[in-house]
Amino acid sequence: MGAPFTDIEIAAAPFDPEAAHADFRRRVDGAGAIVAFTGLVRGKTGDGEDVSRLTLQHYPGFTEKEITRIVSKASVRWPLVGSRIIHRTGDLESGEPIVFVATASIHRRAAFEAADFLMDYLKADAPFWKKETRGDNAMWIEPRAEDLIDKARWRDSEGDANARDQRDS
Amino acid sequence: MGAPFTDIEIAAAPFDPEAAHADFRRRVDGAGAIVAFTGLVRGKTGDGEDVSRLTLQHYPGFTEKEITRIVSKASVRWPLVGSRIIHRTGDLESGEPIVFVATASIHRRAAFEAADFLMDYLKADAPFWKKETRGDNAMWIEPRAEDLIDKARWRDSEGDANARDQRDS
Amino acid sequence: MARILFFGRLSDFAEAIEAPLPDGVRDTDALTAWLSRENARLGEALARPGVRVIVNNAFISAPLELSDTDEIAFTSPLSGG
Amino acid sequence: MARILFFGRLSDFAEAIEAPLPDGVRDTDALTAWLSRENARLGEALARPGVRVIVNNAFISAPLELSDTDEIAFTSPLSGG
Repeated sequence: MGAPFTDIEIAAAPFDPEAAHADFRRRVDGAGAIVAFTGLVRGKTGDGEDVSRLTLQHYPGFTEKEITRIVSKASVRWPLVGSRIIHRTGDLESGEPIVFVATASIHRRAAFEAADFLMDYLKADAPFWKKETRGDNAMWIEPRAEDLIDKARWRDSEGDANARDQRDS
Repeated sequence: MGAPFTDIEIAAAPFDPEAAHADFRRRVDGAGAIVAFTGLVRGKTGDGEDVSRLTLQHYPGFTEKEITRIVSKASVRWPLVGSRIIHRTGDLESGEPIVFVATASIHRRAAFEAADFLMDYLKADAPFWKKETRGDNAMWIEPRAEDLIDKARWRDSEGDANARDQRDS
Repeated sequence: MARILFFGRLSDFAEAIEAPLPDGVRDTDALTAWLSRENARLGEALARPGVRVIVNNAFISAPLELSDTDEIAFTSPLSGG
Repeated sequence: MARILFFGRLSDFAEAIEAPLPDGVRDTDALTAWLSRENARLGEALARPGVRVIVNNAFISAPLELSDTDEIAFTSPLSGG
């Protein structure tokens, strides 16, 4: 297994998660496990209110750099064959894919944990700014306590996670 | 959100994980998160020996029933919009998809945990018998201690997992 | 007619059987003993640890009475999905 | 030419600026003060908690000296991916 490859893409237009998965699968020769997370825009907020549109802003250059840093953390921690991240920006409608994270490893636990980790870190640390439009009302979304808790899950188990990677898929 | 749907398929011929994912995504209206696991046949064993073929046997009727039971456990434990499982039988070559597990939920933690749980239970409990052919040598694979440990992860955290489901995606 | 099936390693030594239960065979232990007498290599495989019996789609944990409408499966340890 | 960018809530009140640093502006605090004087609504938004400053692609944690070749981004709390 050589160095893991990483594809990071900021997409201003709708993307096709299945095409990304197919492309990723072709590239992960030797992997036994692929985990793919697809996030979809929900038409309702946590309180059940309708969201008519979601607008994502990113900071070109810096956002890619920060995501690269997050992926590097995962690559150090788990023996990945490769990873792929696609993140939308711009205006999104309900049901549209907003994020795609795929990881491949020889063993399934590493692929699961790395994808889960990447999503937690993206949610907490990736430089995106979101505006929800509800009817005539637009509001910027600020980070939620839950996202920081999700990220904190990975803090105190570094040794543990490494030990588990060594097992068979 | 209505009752979760479940698709379980035993495939005697190669299947297309991306087609399954696309079909699944079309059906999970209202979900915010899809996690898909794809298991691929590895050309090497844990000891680095070449495997020229993997043959999977199942017990028609009983295997489906047991997988249905495993999925029911996950559906009780996590608020899923739907789940889909495809499992190969017959002769498989290196690189071919052997198992596909997809889960969809409103929130990402539930989708991740349910997919991880399903794979652990499938690995430990699903009625499949595997024969590895290495050169002229064919041998039946027996369950590995690791698979039973993976499954045991889910035993003592029932309350915990439920509490975590309530959080936003 | 009872159906007797073999999975995993056991399927290397025997094909499925669709027939009335042999004379005098009234439970799973008696069936195991009869199969082992008829087919020595199968008998050896049936004696290995981890062999489990499924009757009418349920694993059994103790010898079970059998009738001619039952489906009985003998399985070596399953490899998992 | 310095580049001054605004993200999130702050981008509702100001467009990107590509210009030499204003006279007398030598660090990020001075730039924040200058922007707040020029644009009262932006000033209000910059005073809210959680605003962070990125200079040349790195978050800063203390006021930083600036030059005319710097890229300075003012950001409201990020929403995450």
